[in-house]
Amino acid sequence: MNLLLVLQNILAIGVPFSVALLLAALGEMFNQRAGVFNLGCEGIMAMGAFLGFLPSFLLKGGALAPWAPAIGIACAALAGVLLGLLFGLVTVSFRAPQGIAGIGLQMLGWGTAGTLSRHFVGGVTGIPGIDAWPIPGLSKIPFLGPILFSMTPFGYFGFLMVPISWYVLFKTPWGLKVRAVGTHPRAADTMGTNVARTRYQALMLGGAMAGLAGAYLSLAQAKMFADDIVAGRGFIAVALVYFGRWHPLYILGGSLLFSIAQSFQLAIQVLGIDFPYEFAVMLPYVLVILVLAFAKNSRLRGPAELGKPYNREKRV
Amino acid sequence: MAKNADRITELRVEGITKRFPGTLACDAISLRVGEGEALALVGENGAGKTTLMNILMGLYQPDEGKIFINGSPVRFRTPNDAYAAGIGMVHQHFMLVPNMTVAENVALGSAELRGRFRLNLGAARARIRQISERYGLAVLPDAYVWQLSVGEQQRVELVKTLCFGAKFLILDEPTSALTPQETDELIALLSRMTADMPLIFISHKLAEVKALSNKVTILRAGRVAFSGDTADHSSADLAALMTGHEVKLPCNECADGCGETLLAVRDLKVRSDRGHYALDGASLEVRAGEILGLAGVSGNGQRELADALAGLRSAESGSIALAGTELSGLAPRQIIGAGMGYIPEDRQTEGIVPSFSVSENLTLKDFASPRFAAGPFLRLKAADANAAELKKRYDIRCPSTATPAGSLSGGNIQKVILARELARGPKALVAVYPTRGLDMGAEEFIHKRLLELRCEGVAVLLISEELDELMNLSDRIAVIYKGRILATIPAQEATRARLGALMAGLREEEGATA
Amino acid sequence: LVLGTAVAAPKAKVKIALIIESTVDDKGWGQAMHDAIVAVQKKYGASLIEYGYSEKMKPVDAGSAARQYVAKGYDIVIGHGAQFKNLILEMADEFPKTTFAFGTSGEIGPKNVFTYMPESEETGYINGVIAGLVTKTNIIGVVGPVDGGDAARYNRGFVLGAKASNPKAEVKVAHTGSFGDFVKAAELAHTFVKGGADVLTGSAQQALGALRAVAEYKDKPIWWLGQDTAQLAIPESYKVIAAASYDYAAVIEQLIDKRQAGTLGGQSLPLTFKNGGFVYEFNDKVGPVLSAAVRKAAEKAKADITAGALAINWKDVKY
Amino acid sequence: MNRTYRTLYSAAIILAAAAAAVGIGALVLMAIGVSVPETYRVILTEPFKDMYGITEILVRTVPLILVGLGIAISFRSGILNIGAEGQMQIGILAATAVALALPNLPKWLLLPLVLLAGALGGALWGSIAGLLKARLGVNEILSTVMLNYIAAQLHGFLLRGPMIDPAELQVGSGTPQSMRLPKAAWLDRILTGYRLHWGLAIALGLAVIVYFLMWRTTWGFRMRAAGAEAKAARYAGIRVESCLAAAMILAGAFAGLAGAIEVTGVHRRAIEGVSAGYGFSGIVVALFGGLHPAGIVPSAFFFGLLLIGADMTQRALSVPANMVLVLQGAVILSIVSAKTWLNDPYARDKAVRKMAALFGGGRK
Ligand SMILES: Nc1ncnc2c1ncn2[C@@H]1O[C@H](COP(=O)(O)OP(=O)(O)OP(=O)(O)O)[C@@H](O)[C@H]1O
Ligand SMILES: Nc1ncnc2c1ncn2[C@@H]1O[C@H](COP(=O)(O)OP(=O)(O)OP(=O)(O)O)[C@@H](O)[C@H]1O
Ligand SMILES: [Mg+2]
Ligand SMILES: [Mg+2]
Repeated sequence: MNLLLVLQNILAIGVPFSVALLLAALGEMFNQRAGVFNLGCEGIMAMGAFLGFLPSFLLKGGALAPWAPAIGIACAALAGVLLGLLFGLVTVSFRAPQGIAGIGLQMLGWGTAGTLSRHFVGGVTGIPGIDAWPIPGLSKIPFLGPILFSMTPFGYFGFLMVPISWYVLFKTPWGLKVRAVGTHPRAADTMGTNVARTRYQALMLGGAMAGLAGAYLSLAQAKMFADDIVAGRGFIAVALVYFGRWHPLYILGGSLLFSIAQSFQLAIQVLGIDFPYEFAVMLPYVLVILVLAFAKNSRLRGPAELGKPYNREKRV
Repeated sequence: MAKNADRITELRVEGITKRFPGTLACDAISLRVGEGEALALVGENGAGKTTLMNILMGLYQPDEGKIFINGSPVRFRTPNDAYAAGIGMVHQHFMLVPNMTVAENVALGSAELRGRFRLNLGAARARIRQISERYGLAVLPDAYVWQLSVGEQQRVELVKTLCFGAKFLILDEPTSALTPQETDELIALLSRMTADMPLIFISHKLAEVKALSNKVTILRAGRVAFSGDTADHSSADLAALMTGHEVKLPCNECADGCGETLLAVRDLKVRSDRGHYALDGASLEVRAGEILGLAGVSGNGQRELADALAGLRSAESGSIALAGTELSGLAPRQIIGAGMGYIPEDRQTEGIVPSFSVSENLTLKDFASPRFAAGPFLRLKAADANAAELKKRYDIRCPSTATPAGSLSGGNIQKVILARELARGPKALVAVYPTRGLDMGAEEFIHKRLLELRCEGVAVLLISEELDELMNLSDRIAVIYKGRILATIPAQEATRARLGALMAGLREEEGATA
Repeated sequence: LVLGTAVAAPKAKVKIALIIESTVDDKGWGQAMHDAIVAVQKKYGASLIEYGYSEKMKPVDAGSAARQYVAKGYDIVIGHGAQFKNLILEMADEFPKTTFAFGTSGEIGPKNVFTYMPESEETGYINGVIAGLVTKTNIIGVVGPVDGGDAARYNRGFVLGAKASNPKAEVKVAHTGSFGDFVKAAELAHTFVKGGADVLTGSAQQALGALRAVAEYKDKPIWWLGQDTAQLAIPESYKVIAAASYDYAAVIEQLIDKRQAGTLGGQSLPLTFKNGGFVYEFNDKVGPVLSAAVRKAAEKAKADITAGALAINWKDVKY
Repeated sequence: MNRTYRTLYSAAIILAAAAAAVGIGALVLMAIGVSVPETYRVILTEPFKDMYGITEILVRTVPLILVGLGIAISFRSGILNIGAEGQMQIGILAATAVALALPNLPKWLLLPLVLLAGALGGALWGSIAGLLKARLGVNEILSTVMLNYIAAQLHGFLLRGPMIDPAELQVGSGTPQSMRLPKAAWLDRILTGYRLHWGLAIALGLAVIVYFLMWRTTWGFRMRAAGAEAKAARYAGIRVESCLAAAMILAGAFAGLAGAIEVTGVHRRAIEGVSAGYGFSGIVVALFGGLHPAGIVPSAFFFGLLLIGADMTQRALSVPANMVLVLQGAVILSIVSAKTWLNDPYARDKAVRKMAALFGGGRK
């Protein structure tokens, strides 16, 4: 087969696949930029995936069916916001240690999604989901068209979130506050920024994005829901934030690297290259570690106060 | 609220009480600052000065007491409220976000200066320029804070506060990190500003208090111990009032008992974090029984020299020798073993492990020595006995030697470090800004110890910006400028003017003609 | 002939417990067994068959659950998965009065342990025959979970069937490395299609993800062969030419019957077409792709297998 | 007086936390129509009804203690280990390989060797993340998350391929599991008829040893200093990077040992799913236990109870299996919040003063 075509296929599958990771990682980036380490991303994604799916399931065949994906997306984002709020309550207001609270949130989200789906849905069921929406004209561009311009609207949205996140983080007053609150919350506080409020806002935004990432999985990628649909992608998203050094562009790079490596390993399996498939499956994970190990140490550093609760009364 | 008034003519606090777990930080404090006044607030470390000011800034909520502005009561729930009322504060620790530019820092604090939806730094830059011209405070709006020297950051703090439109200024130890010239300039500037706005000024240096303030209030253990006009009292009086006893900072008076060279640094080249040569061929020698003062504006390579001496920064070329042993290239452990003592710049994070007990911190460098360990096992009893003894000998004030060292006051933390370093019987000691931010009692104590060390024949390298400290204690003073030692002069020949000129980079010949 | 023989209704109440690692509604491995027990329960009534199940059982949890069932007087405890083998053998030793069963396994266990073994290469073979005939590109894709258990047998049978009906066909097998990662299975299916495959198959829960992916090629001649007849009842079924299923009902009835007759175990019960352990269904809704010729070839394969006329040497297949 | 108020404050918080934990779970339980009080009754009392329940709790407690101890060492030394799951799997492989390779050794030799192999396997896996961090500055959260996936595939590969039980191939079921370990490699059960094994003694013994190691030896001093304030430790001549690597290696060893003990004590062969999420629960147990052995042991027991109790609800009340996660999550979120409140002197003093102002008395 034509090598270029193989490459095109790998990319055409890998690129849309990265969206879920990208959305979740960008959301986590906002959390961490504001100083909150949210290991519960996975749980929020599970809830997002479930609630994104549920309206399509319930409204199947009904008059409202065409609107179901949109309703699902809204529900997923809303659930993300609420779980973000809950996490804020625990880690910002109550100042609980974030790592352990994140694991709690992950269990809560995953468990709730699984329990509710058992009750309201039953077994694994497909839904119409969101179809690809090739952009007229652009999708016909050779090579690039099928890769970049033949995704679902949800996919375009995911990639659009990269420049938007960049703009929000670096070019808006709110982004300024977020960065300040994650690096030197006391300074931000003395300058009149409400640290808790800003962290809550970042958590709600991050939660919404993780919820959307989950909805992307159930609505655009799998078009179904099962309780283990997220399958660890939330943790990978958290790792990608470190890989991407808290910068939207590098996070995009990390998500693409991971997803393309993923579709590459599937492609070599499909091509029938003879070696144990387990090693193919490992490839993306190994690659991400290697790239980070040998990438030159960049000046971009993590938020200094990442993971530390802020207490105005406490001495610096 | 007093927001509408365009001047603050009077700020008054009444009966402010603030408790922290285990401490009564402010105990029914009342004071008043009127128009045209500069109130100096002095007191030992931990007297409650910062706490009181943070209450005025809305950062802490008082347990009891009231604040009045222009006669009407106000209540500050957040710093925003205090800003809105026109109070601005330069904090004891920099309140600047290091990975942002000056303009971004200013924009962070003021809604008008940043735009609503799009970050617009134009207004912030303009305001910064305006303020820095008006008060003659040179500040580059687009420099990143982490790139600035401590003195520059201090300036930025002040500019930032003024940019927010303060009508009443609080300055919490603004001079503790400044060079003498910078201090003088700041004091002059503040004196001029008292005409525009009243201010509260906190300092441990009575000379500054005398120079700037017209009123002085002394706090002791959270209570007002004294209030009066500055002009009526001498520095010595104030010092006595503050500490409860007469303070006399010791001087290096005994005769030159220097032996041979113990610590020798030759042609040292070291890179900074940013990659350029922070030390560019520096050489100096410290003899046994000598205190060599190293003067210089901070950011001229002191940090890197200190790091290189501790073995934490590798030298690109050149040598460091201690009593004949070559130290460059050795690991910190080996350097410590060779007899190097060290008092680091940042006592909170470099000098102690804050969550460790006082006792543990006192053995931080020797926990594995036979004295404190039997094979792989710690001898906790020995460590505690050692701690009890050092606590007594060095007058470390802590509830018990099991308390976490991080909860001690700055002066006492410094005593812990000093006790640890001196008790090890070092051949040479590097002391980096050892009295920065300490009250007079602690300063006196530390000076005495350094002089004792000198008499015992230790080579002491004292890195400081305090000219008085340097001139009082040193045998010789070296001046560092842009990574090189510009000159080394005997302390008797040093004057403030001469040192100041050298620190500004003027070579001796030029200095003479200038 | 082990299954498929006449069984008697239970005379007294029988308590059956099921332990599975997935869930009872996973549209795959777990559900097949669950549905069978429920069917038997329906047949005899809840007064005669009491049924309890534990889902999401990791090996260590399964140990707890099984002991609890025994303590509550359950007669038959089924560990549905060979990973429960250890546990079952150990418990069988401790509780000789209880009947235990686990599968997939062809071993003959101790005297109170039954094993069961779906010889799924048979269903794979028939699906493979159809795939070989239907493919136009001569590229066929198998979306495997991991290369083990009944999935490994199914895949190999499938390869043999496809080769038998179309020697030119190339069967490519790839694995997601996970039983439940639907998203990755979908991605793998897309990779197959982009790589030219026009007939796909797959097993375990994750296969549903691959089927969903196939269903996205609405108007393209891309087809699916199912390893679970439940796939014929979902909207995506318009892509499913035919599907096979395990029918454990016979196994369950045998367990009850034998226990009643005093045999607590010591036998292995294979599932084959011959003994009615499999069902196979064609899907007429797919239209002309399921031509009479294709259907005939599949029926013939099935008949041959049932009659024992066709040996499937699945162990020899390498991919 | 103040004493009373303080007790009151603590009691109020504990009650609020319990209410919150129960409340969150109750919301989900009500949504699926299960009796809330019954569910909680089953979780908290049912496991204690008989020896079976208690021993099963202890069976879970063993790996939780071991993983938790390792995590505590790593966190105390300043490095976050999210990779216990993977380290455990490698430990399982190593232990199994040694046991199967040397079946004829006597028990007194083989069993220690097998456990040691497990620890070494885990240590090896931990050392990857440790060295990547110490040498190349690779963030350990990233590397341990990725290494978990890699270990899972490696585990699967070996159990499906080189290490598979030949019987599986013969009978054609092909289930990924190793051969049964020789009896000489078994950790004995403490009581016949119950699965509780002597791993419990090992875990408790190691808890004591870890306490001594971390708080009574120079090595532990060094590690804790590096973890508590790396800068000060560097100035004091401690090689912080080596400490980080050592901490990760040791944490890996504990996880690996946990795996080996699960295999030799409970399953007696390597199967998929032995690690059973202990890697993550271990983090919770360690943090919950205040990163101190004296806290980890009871905290492991509590989580063992939660696992067993919640699992029992599935059978007793037909609560879906995923509900276990909901309950665990709710308990974790509530208790960590409560713990911070209880340990926050600022909040406590404020509350005590408020109460004193309201009800009179107590001034100091
Ligand atoms: N330097 C200042 N001087 C006077 N008033 C100020 C200053 N900075 C902020 N304010 C006032 O304080 C109030 C809130 O300020 P700001 O806009 O920073 O808060 P916010 O953006 O609404 O929320 P957040 O608390 O999250 O920062 C406004 O009324 C604003 O005008
Ligand atoms: N946030 C806090 N939490 C607990 N105790 C505190 C806190 N801030 C200050 N204290 C304690 O309150 C007392 C007053 O501290 P404060 O910082 O106000 O002193 P200060 O006069 O500013 O001292 P310095 O000259 O060292 O700056 C000290 O005993 C200090 O330990
Ligand atoms: Mg604000
Ligand atoms: Mg102060």
